[in-house]
Amino acid sequence: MAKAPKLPVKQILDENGEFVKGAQVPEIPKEDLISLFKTILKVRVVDSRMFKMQRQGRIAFYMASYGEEATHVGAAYALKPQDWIFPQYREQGAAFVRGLSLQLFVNQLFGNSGDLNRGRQMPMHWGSRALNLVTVSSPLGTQIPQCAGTAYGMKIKKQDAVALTFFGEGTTSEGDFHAGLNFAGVYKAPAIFFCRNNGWAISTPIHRQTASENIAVKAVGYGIEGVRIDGNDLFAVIDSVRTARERALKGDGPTLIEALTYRLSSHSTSDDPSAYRSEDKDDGPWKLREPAIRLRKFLMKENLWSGKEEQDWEKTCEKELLDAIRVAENTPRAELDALFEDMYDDLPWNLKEQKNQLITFLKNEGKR
Amino acid sequence: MAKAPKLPVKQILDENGEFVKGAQVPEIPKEDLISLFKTILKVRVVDSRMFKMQRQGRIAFYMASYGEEATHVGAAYALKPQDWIFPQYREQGAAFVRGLSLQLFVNQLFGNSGDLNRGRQMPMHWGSRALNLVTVSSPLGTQIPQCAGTAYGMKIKKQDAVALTFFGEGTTSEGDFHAGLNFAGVYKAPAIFFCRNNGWAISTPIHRQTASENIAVKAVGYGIEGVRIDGNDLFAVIDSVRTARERALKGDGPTLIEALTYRLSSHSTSDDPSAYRSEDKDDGPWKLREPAIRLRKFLMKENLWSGKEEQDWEKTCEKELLDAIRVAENTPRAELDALFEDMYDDLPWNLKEQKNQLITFLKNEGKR
Amino acid sequence: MPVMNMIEAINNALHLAFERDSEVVAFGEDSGNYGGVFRATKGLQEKFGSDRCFDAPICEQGIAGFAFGLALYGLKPVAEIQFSDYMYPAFDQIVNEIAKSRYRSGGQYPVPMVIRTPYGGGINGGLYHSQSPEAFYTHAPGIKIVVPSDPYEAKGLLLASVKDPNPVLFFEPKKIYRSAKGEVPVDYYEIPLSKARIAREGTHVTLIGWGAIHHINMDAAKLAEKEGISVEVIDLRTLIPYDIETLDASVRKTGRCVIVHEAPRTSGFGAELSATLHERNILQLQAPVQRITGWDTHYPFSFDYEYYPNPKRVLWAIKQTLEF
Amino acid sequence: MPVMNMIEAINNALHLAFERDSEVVAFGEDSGNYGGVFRATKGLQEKFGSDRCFDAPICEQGIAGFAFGLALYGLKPVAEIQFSDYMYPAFDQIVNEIAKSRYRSGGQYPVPMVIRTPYGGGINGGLYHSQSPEAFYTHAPGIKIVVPSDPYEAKGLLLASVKDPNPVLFFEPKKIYRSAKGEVPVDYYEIPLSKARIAREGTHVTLIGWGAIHHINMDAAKLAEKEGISVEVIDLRTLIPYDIETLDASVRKTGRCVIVHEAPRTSGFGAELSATLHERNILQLQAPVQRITGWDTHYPFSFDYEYYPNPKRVLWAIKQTLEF
Ligand SMILES: Cc1ncc(C[n+]2csc(CCOP(=O)(O)OP(=O)(O)O)c2C)c(N)n1
Ligand SMILES: Cc1ncc(C[n+]2csc(CCOP(=O)(O)OP(=O)(O)O)c2C)c(N)n1
Ligand SMILES: [Mg+2]
Ligand SMILES: [Mg+2]
Repeated sequence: MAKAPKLPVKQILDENGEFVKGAQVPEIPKEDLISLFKTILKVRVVDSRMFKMQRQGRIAFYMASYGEEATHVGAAYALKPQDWIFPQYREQGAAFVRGLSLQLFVNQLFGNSGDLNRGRQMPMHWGSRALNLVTVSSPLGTQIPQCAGTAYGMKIKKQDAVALTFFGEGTTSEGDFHAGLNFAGVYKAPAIFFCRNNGWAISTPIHRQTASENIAVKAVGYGIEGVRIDGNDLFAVIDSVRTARERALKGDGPTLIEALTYRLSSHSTSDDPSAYRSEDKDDGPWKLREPAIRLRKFLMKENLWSGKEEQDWEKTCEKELLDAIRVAENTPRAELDALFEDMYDDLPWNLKEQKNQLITFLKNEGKR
Repeated sequence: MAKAPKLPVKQILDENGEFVKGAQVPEIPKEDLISLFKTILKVRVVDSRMFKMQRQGRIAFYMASYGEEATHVGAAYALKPQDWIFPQYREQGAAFVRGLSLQLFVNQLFGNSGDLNRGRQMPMHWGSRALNLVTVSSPLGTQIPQCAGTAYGMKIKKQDAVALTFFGEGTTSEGDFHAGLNFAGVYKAPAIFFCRNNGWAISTPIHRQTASENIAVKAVGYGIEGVRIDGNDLFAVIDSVRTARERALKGDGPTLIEALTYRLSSHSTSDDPSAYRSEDKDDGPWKLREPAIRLRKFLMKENLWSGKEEQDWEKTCEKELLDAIRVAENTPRAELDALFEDMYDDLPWNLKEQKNQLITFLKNEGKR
Repeated sequence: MPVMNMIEAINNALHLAFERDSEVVAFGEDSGNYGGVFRATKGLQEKFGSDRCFDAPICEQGIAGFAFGLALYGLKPVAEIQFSDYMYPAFDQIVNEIAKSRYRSGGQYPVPMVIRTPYGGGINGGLYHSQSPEAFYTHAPGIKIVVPSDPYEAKGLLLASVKDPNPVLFFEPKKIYRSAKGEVPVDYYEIPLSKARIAREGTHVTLIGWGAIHHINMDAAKLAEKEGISVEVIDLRTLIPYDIETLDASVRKTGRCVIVHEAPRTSGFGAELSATLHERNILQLQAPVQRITGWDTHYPFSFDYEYYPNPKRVLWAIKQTLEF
Repeated sequence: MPVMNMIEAINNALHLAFERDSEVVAFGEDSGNYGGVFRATKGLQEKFGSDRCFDAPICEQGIAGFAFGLALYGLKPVAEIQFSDYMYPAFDQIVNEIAKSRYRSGGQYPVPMVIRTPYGGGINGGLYHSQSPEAFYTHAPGIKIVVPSDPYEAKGLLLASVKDPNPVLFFEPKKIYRSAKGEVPVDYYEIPLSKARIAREGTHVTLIGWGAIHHINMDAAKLAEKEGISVEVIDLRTLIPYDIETLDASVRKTGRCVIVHEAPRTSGFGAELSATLHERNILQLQAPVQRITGWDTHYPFSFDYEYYPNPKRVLWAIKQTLEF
């Protein structure tokens, strides 16, 4: 009988902001802890503002990560700059930790000429080559075998680097999940598969996604390490990614991390969760468990943080954000060239002809 | 730490033809045992003759199943006629158990007008709607989610039936494997996933296919039952499929069966195993473990079989086969209609035009 | 007759199909409890139970393969792929399996089934929520391809697709899911597949399109009329097998033809139509068949206006054709 | 100069690519220890180690995705898909990811890589070992598509593909893997992509093909010559982006054109070429461009002769074109 191995959920900082008895607390400098907490708050400021912006029709779309911030903020922090990150989409905190400026982030939402993607993608498709932050792509799961490939590249080039990919629990159903973990397992690629198990994939709860006892046990099928952690505990997240990174670099192969968390926000601005779940029954308990509460408690107890500081910081973020939005709204959209370029390294004849055709048409219409 | 659960390899009849101590021996009427052994021998006669036929250029291609016969013969026997079988390709014994005549089997190899597929597929793509034997399709793994779908259909139609699919261990790497087992797990479909782990996928040994400890543990990732059996032990095969069938019909969901066996033959007539494995070191031990040896010993000890009977039976098979070949070789190939029909339920205009074009051309060429 | 939008008409069609035939089942990502992200399957689970309308794991290759298995066993699956941009993981199941099962088995194992999927641009969806990938599938004989252009059409064509003994890909123009409204009978009716519709008669030029583009074409025809140009507008409806008779007749009548689609130009379905119409009617054609299409780029978020064919671009091509 | 068959030339090209650039890696099902089922990667693992040439699990979507990741990180993967019939599971990675990465990232993340795959019929391979699926990929802008027709071409085009800064699908005509033989320099050389080759000059009609079909076309041209017809035979070599100049010039010269491919007719790449050539050259064309293609069926095992375009069928089309 193929019983799933029991995998305890690792927690270091509990819901009350206390360290769990006997837990090995990872070393994190105090100023880093403060800065990580600030990043979590910053994500919230950005998320709630941008959600409103979408409602006002000023951006086309948005996806908040309310309740899940510790996963991406913590995981990105545990990595080194030479490590690559393959995001899904709901990991804006990782981008901020990596150093993506608010301006670039907001430019992407507007798809203006300051957008690194040259205005080509929907909002929430950030990325930066300079930061080893792979540009978000909508098709679910495609980044998983890609991450395995990059990790293998690091290995054969003997780099001191790993590749980490984020994905939701819903995405583990894709064939590409299977492909990526299996390849990484066979080649012992230094990859980290970080699953944000936030309970829902749009309207679909995890028990209709898979009959597996949990996500981490899926590691067994690939001969790789699998761990479960409290994804709302920043310490556990950092600890798990650090451990996975060390294993990977020692040549012990990839790790699948299942971070238990909850999507307190709607799936996206197009979604209405009230149609499929109950705010009281489903979301309720998780509101008490979200990652900022316990971290705030902890920092306050340690005298590293105060309500005043929080207000100030939120204001700072809000201001920086509003500035970025103002700049973005005043930045023209990308030049028409951006429509045709980057299909190849140069412009083949058909695109040259088509571009001319479009320009002629627009001129005729007085649009240019 | 996600340790794979230990899964013992179930054996009932050991290599010496003795029952393993303490093993629960499944009930199999003596005449059935004889008949199953005869089917195994028949598969061998057919395989070796057809292999030669290919070498003589009389058929285009062939795939033998030498050493693996107990898996498909046993699994098919353990099913009921209303159960569906989705083969991979190396399970000709299942076709014979189901009742596919040698004539139909050979007609398929020739692709003549007596072929149920109307001459459209390469050799080894048998199947029969009347026998609930789904026609073989070359793309690996595609049949796995299909089998899950059929099984779910049986469930919602409240039929007393299950669907079983065969596949090799190499095929477990495909995304479709993941898809099929996950869907079946979620819907508790009465499906049986029967993996012939014969050690090799063409030239690729299993340890380069997956880092998983074994195939059966992959069940854990789908919340379904997983078992390992000695695939060269007909009793263990029958027992495992019967148990899986009962579970499925009770509503306990699908089972992944890993049958450990070995491909003693080449992958196909196009393959040359000496380029990637050693006959002595790799194949050698398995030659002693192949399924007929122990079954013969057992039957002889029980006085159910003799060397004389074996010679006679092989002669009978050989004769029946040669007759079938003669008939097949004298059966004309399918009519030209077969080229254009069955694309749809009827012939759309483009196919009508194309058919006319071809007929006109052939007439001009004096070919018609 | 009630007025419905396209989603309502599709939903209504599904309800009728479920009522008439207990072997019809519907599933897809978020299709069950939620009724689909566009709510096309709304109410089915409530009314017919979760055996017949249910959520699928996020796995398009699984959805297609599972539907195949259901169809083999005699059920009639109507699977949903949430966006046609996400149908490619199912490409193998569609092209190698669904399209080929009847043929490869000598007719023993047909797989009558429907895959519904929203497609198309004009909605600020960028690369992955705007694609119009129908042409890929037109090169896979063995499946039928249907694209409705309004609520009435959607209902009748979907019901015919569900009844059809062949696998059908049903591409729904999500751009007009809510904006296209019209009177739709509440009762069951079918619109036969493989019959194009002459939506507007004309004499100077034939304008061919499908789905949301059909409306662009109708608008272009109106613009053209103001300039004294009489445009015959054809809604192709079924791409495979398409209605060659209606196309041939129209092109022979007008002597000129413009084909419009959203997908990139190269190897879009316009190519096949253009090649075939040239081959069959070159002596009647007074100008080469023109194509107005998406550009040979991906769908750029910020250039929706410049990418998506618009009535003026179509008019421009019509004039070029007339001035040739 | 040594005589090589096509597999040898490809193998030779890979050895040279591996020698010149240590970031080139090759992998695929059975590619490592065995050197591939057609032996195209023979000797690479022995010579360059199993880091650089290795076996992949049986998972085409994984192979394509893994190659993408390698390419992002600066390696130069040359992945093999064992048969092009089995490339569809990778369709999403190819069409949605590989083709789109450069564009969607604003040029930040190009993925230069090669996917090699044997394609085509004429070998009694039936539905799943005979397909010629190139046209599907021609509708996915962002990738290049190359099809060599003989050993010399294969080596030069493959080396150019490996050097190219864009993703390239390299379709190898397995029908002539061993039968096409010719002199091939042992040294490194490239044949530029997107340049067609006029393999035979002629004045009456232009005949366009690629891969194994090119030889059918050459044979047809010889048959035609006997009947006094002068055929210009073009080996297209690169399908995307193709060499429009050479095609236009030839068609304008001859005024007639026949396109030949193995794939089914509907939406095959012949459709795009035909449509484009009509659009651009209708006044110079004295007959409609004809297509000789596989039929709109799957590849039928027992009807290889009737399915695969043969020189006489091509000649027949040439004559029809001339008699038009
Ligand atoms: C291949 C593919 N199929 C479907 C979708 C549509 N889709 C977008 S997000 C989503 C749910 C993803 O759930 P999960 O992986 O759990 O991530 P979460 O949104 O919960 O963070 C779906 C179905 C898609 N983007 N890509
Ligand atoms: C999708 C797909 N990829 C590749 C192949 C080529 N191929 C045919 S058989 C085979 C090996 C299969 O190995 P396994 O599943 O272990 O079955 P076995 O042959 O050992 O019985 C491969 C790679 C295929 N038929 N389909
Ligand atoms: Mg989720
Ligand atoms: Mg095997």
